[in-house]
Amino acid sequence: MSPLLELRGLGVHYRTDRGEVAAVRDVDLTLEAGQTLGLAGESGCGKSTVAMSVLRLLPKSARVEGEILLDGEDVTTMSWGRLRAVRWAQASVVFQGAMHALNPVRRVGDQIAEPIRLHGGKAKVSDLLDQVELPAAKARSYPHELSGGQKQRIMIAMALACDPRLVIADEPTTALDVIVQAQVLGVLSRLVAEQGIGLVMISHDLSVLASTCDRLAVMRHGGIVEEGPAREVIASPTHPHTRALAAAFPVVGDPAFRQVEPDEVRESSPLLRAEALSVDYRGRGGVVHAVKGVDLEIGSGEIVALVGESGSGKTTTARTLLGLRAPTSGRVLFEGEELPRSAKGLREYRRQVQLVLQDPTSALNPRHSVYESVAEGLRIHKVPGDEAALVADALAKAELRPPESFFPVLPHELSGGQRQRVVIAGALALGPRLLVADEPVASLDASVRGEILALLLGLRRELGLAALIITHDLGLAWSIADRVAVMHEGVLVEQGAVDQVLLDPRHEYTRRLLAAVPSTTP
Amino acid sequence: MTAPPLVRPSPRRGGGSGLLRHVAGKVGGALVSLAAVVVLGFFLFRLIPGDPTVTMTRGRQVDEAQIAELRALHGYDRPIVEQFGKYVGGLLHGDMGTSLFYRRTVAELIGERVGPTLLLVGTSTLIAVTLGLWLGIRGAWRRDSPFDRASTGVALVGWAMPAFWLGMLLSMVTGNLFPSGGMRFSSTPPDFWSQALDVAHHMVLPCLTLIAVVYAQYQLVMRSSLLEEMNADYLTTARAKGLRDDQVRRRHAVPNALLPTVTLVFLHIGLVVTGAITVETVFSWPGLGLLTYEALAGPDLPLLQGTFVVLAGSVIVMNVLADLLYQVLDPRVRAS
Amino acid sequence: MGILRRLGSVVGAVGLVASPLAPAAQAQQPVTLRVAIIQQVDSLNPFLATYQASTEVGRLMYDYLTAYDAKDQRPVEGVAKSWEKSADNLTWTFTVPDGKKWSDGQPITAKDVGFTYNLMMTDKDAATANGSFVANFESVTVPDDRTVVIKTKVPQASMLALDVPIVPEHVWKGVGKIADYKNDVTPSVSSGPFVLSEYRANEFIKFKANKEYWRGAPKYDELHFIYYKTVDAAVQALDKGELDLVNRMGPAQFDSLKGKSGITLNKAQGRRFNELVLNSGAATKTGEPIGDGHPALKDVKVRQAIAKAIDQDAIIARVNGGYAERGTGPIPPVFPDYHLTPEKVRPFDPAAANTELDQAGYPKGSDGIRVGADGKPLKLRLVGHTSRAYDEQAGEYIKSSLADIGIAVDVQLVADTLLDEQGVAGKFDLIFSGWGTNPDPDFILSLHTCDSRPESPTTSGTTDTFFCDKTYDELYAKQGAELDPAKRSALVKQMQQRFYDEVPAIILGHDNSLEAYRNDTFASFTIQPDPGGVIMAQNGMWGYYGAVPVAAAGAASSGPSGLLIAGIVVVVLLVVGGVLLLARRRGATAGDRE
Amino acid sequence: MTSIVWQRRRAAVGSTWREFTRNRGGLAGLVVLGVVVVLALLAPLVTDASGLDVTKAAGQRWQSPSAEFWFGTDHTGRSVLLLTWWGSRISLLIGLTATVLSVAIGTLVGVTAAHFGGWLSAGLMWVTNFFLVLPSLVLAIALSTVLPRGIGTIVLAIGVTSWASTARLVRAQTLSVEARPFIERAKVLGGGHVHVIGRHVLPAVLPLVFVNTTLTVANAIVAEATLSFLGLGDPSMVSWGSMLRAANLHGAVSQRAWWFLLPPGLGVVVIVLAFTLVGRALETVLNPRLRGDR
Repeated sequence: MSPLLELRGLGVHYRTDRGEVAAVRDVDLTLEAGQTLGLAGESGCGKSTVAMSVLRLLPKSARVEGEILLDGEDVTTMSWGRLRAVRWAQASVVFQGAMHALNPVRRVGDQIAEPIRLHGGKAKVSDLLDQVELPAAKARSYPHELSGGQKQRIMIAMALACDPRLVIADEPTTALDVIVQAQVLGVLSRLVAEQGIGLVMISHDLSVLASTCDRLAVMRHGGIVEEGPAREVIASPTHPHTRALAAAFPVVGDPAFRQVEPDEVRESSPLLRAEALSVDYRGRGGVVHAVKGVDLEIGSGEIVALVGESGSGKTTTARTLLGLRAPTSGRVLFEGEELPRSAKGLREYRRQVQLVLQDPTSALNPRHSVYESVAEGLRIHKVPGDEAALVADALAKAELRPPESFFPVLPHELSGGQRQRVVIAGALALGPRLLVADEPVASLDASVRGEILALLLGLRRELGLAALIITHDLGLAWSIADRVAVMHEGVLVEQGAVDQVLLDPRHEYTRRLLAAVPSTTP
Repeated sequence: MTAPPLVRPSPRRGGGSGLLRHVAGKVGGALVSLAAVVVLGFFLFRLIPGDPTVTMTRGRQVDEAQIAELRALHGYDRPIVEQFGKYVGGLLHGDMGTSLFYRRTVAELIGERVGPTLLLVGTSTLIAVTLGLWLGIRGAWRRDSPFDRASTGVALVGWAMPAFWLGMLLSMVTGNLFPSGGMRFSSTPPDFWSQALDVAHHMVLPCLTLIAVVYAQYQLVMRSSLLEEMNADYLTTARAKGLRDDQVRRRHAVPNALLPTVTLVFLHIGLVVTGAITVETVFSWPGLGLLTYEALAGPDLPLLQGTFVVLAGSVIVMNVLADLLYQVLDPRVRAS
Repeated sequence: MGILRRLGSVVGAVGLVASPLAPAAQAQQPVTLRVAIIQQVDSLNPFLATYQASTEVGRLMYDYLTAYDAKDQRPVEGVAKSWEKSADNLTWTFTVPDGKKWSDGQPITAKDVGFTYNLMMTDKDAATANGSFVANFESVTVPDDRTVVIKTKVPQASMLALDVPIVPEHVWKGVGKIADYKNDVTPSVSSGPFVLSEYRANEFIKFKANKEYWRGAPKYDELHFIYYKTVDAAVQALDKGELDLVNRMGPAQFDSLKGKSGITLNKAQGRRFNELVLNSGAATKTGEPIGDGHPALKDVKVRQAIAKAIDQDAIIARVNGGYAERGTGPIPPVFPDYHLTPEKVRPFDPAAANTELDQAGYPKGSDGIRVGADGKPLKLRLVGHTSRAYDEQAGEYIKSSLADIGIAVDVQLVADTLLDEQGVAGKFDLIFSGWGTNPDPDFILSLHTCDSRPESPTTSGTTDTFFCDKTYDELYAKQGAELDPAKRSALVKQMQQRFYDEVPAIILGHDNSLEAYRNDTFASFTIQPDPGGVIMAQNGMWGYYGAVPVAAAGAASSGPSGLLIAGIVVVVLLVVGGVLLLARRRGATAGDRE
Repeated sequence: MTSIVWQRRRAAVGSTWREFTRNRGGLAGLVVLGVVVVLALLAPLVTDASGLDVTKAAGQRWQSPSAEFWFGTDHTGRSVLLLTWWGSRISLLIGLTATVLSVAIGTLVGVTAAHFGGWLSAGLMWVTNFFLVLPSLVLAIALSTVLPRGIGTIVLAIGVTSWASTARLVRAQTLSVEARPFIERAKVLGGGHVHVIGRHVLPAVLPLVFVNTTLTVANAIVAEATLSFLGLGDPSMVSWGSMLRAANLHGAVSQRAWWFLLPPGLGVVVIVLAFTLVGRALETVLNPRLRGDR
């Protein structure tokens, strides 16, 4: 009997203005029924292209070579009619970002029922919703009325509508919070086990794959660099890329991932203090209490991680600490003095406290060269001295060497990691004492995360720079923070030294958070 | 964000906090706008220099007393605030003053012209919308195909044409096929069908002119709106489900792209009405547009003021209707 | 465009096929005269109607006390058949003959006349339009059903030219407030040749022949006035056979119809003139100067020089397209009794004008513009109507003509209301104006008397020239009291000569009335005066009343019948087109695609 | 450092130009515009303006095209070719000036409304929406009726009534730029309003404004033609709109004088189309979202 899915020498090329570009090269993969295959890799490695090629959903500019055998039948040579019949009935897809993959103006029930009607299935929408643990009444909802996790479940229910033998899940949990992610992964695993479906799971997050997949293939630059049973690949990676990937997902509690030397944690004088900080938004339908009575302290030279799910108020807290928005009540003290309100005073304050944003791509004006971006702060503050020398110095501190060669470069010509260094250099140019870093590595590929974190630690070591790192990732906190503060619905539920909070959580929410983290160590 | 091709559908609003409140807000806003139109209508037409009573009595021997009497009669001797109050009070009772030229009330004149304009604008809008949407959908779905290029080209040319010029050309080219103007022949039998046919016959050229100039808007908007949806992920989902191309288009792409376009149709009725000013002038169609043109000749300020308030006001009302329609049509806005 | 053109050609093809069928479908249509109406009708109420079109329509429904003869415009029988005046010229007795009937069958009596005049004398609203005719009346009495006696305060020369429609007392006594009465009830109660049968504001006014008319019913069944917003639209309609009669044509439109089969042109002497007013010193009745006219224009020598420098013939040839007669005095050649032929015609002679100005003390400055004694250069403003093409073009001529004699002209075209404003206030140097004239010269002559000037700086007078000349005023008083036609004619001509010499205004030309009708539907019309007269805008209703339809021409017009078929064709095409589109759409979507 | 900046800008302009030239419609539009503008500028040098004077009209009235008068003559015997040629100057002048006014107001209002929130923004947005909804031609008609006739009035009437869409566009673009993290970064670096608007917002908004400008010119030229046709133009100036008005008033249709009707109308169509094509091409180049499908 032929395997459920077999890719033989799959190659995909895109026709572009600059000629053909290979997106996928020579990929061989096999999946048996009831099995789960993980496909890992960084963005742009071609993993999604592989997924889309299975149902021939690639754009017209793509050229496919090799064979894609679905139950022994080659998809690339099917007639359109046959292909349409195969789509969804034999193989279905759970798309990345259910937010956009659902039609916003049709009820989700109709959307689930659509393939059933089309392919003449017998499934009932309510049963399908039941399978993904959603009440039947949700069928009458529109996508925007559902939460991210619910939408992803709708996608799963839809994928199961025609009893397919193969399901391809493309980043099914990206953009979901850890706890929801754990639930969705649970649903998927259960269904695979119950119904004997073959599942191809695609993710950039090795820990997600490790917890759900039997086999794992790691892709890079369009090709597969390593393939094997999931545990083996993660436990003893042979390819350096796999190793880098594995290292980028720190395991909480594993000392190997802790980059902070114990002796680095020292008592220090408080630099920035928030006292009973509350921030209200005036939103639609009334006032939203985003931050409720937060007390937080950052010592000089200290790295504090502020951890929480999206919407927990951590970003608002950071903005308030930076003086970008005024607190509703409470106060912020910098070196014992309350933040100034005047524009001039705030400008002075900002020489001391700088921000590093999540996405370096959008944090740099695409029209400004590296030089202009780094010199921007110097110009605003009219910092005396040789501008070019100051810029070069800042770039060097951010480990962009030789600095002069980066001067005329535009952001889009840089890699993600380099961009983040430029952002950091721009902050460093002003000689700040505290960096507020909002998810500094979340949008970076796994392989460069470590470098940026190491840079932050190095800056602390060399310049005594304190940092407040905002993240949803407990592993990240574990790896570089001295202290952790956990935020939930605008309240700081727990804070303390890293080992204490993450290894011996007191608050129930922290425990829940920790439990949901997928782990590469099974 | 992107520049509009010609016009851009209004941005979608996030989930509101209750339809009722939104409706109330919109209607309230529109009332304020209407008030602004009324204020504008009053003070704008006070800008013109000179004394209206002198104009009225040109060529007649009148003495000071008669002038004073006239001024008092028309209220020109009162303080401007009081005149404004009177004007607003009159408006609320449907009194928009008296035309200098026709010597009839403005309300009456406008009243008898509304029907023909509605007929002309309504018919041409209906046809233009149908045509524009259809062409726009087809063009976008087969982007850059010969059909798309040709139809977009034709639409742009239509859009570039001054309506009145096209009208004159059409009436020159068609020769004796269609009447030279007006809405009906005086000698047509009074029964309904004869009259209807007669009016239809008279309406062909003005209608064609308006359609040719207006449909491009709808086509281009529909096209760009659909193009924007073309790369949407849910269309990939729909294709993956095994839907045929036309099913994907009909069931998924078009309903999404249609929403902003439908809103636009309503917003543009205001533009069509102003387009009607020149077209009605060229074809002597006895509607509001022609009335406006006639009022320009004097100028007949009370009449001009009346048509200004009515045209601008009706467009504001249309705008609110469009917005409310959007509430009903788009589930994202409609739901809580 | 492509679609439109295709559609057009298809419709065209079908239309051609359809046309021959037309007459057959059109058997029992009433014989109708269809007349274009360009000007607005402000009211059908004869007491309120002041626009020319309205009075013309009024004449169809209501006879006046007397009428003007079609041939030579002398007073003839109207409601009254005969009349006599007292020796002191203050009492007039009119006799209304037996047998005339209103269209509802009621007899027309002297009481109707008395009712009408008395209403105008007592009700201010009723005097709106024609109040001036009765302003001088002492009393109007009706001793019996056949006799009306009118006593005037002072002798009135226009007693046989009372342009007042006589209305039926039995209808109007119940009207109530005259100012609010529209008089659009159909059928109307008429004494004239037609009865109002349908009125649609801005579309058309329909009349039926009055079978009871005392001169005998018109020779056809219906008369329709159809609104056209522009003369051009009307001319097209005439060309297409949608209309039978058009007037007020421009020279270009008139020329465009030359040689067209089925169309007869009528170039008639008109009663309108265009003039260029020179601000010879605007002032009020009391002589208080108003406005800001150029002081040099007070000098009659300057005015005469200007008049000499303007080539009236060129303006007539170019701007009027040749369809005008050279002006002298205000009274047009169509009224030969009063029209002035100057003893010495002022020549077009820029050289002489230059010399005269040099002698009069207006030397040329360094920039070629003459300067007055006060050091003020002769830079004049010329105000014209934006709405009138004549002003625009003639303005250009005057500008370049005066440049030749060292006078700079700034042509300012403004909205009508603004022009009126400036004209009334004397805020102009040169301004375009114009009047229509009546058979009786009194009114047009009165315009230039001192008394026509405004009461005060803020009111308006009837004058447009602000002319105030003792000699002229004396002559005016004399002609008003002179009841001998020949003597009066001489006086009137003297007045005009004075006007001509003093140049308060230059009468640029008397426009021809340009008319056209379809000779395949109507064979002939009565013109007034005959020869050289007009069909429409007469002093009477002869043109409409005397129209003779072509025998059996009843359905010659292809318009309405062609329209039926063309209309059907259009509807069918739309339906077919829609079906085709749907079908194609199906075809298109049946195709398969990724 | 400035040399680097300039070099880069030149390179950016160069690449934009290369992209633009790939759009055939846009290129054609640009060529047509160039030709028309050059012709319009050359008019006083090549032709004799005295031919516009009715008193010196060379031809007979309503002459159809001939060797002497290529486009025939009008109702006064003037050459239609000459009129059209000179008319292009007024039409272009008014179109461009009104656009400058309109775009200036629109950009100012749009940036202000987006950048400074609060009541100012709410107020400006209300005014913008009001003008957006108000049928601009109706307002322009009213304005040109009450103001003295002249080029200034027409420019004012068109400019003052047509800025709202630019304002809304600029506001949207400003909002979207200001939502980008680099603005926040600039603020954290200590940048004030002037810095943020001058260094980040305007450079990002201006290309869009530029695109919008070409489309606004197209609208303004049609608006001028319409207002002149309705008799609200400057009567002493020959523009395409006033020619069409004359054609309508003096019976070009009934005369079948197609030679008097076609040139000014085609002039409007060609210019408007050229501006629209250029605008659309620029939009494709400057706006990556509409750039060819991936």
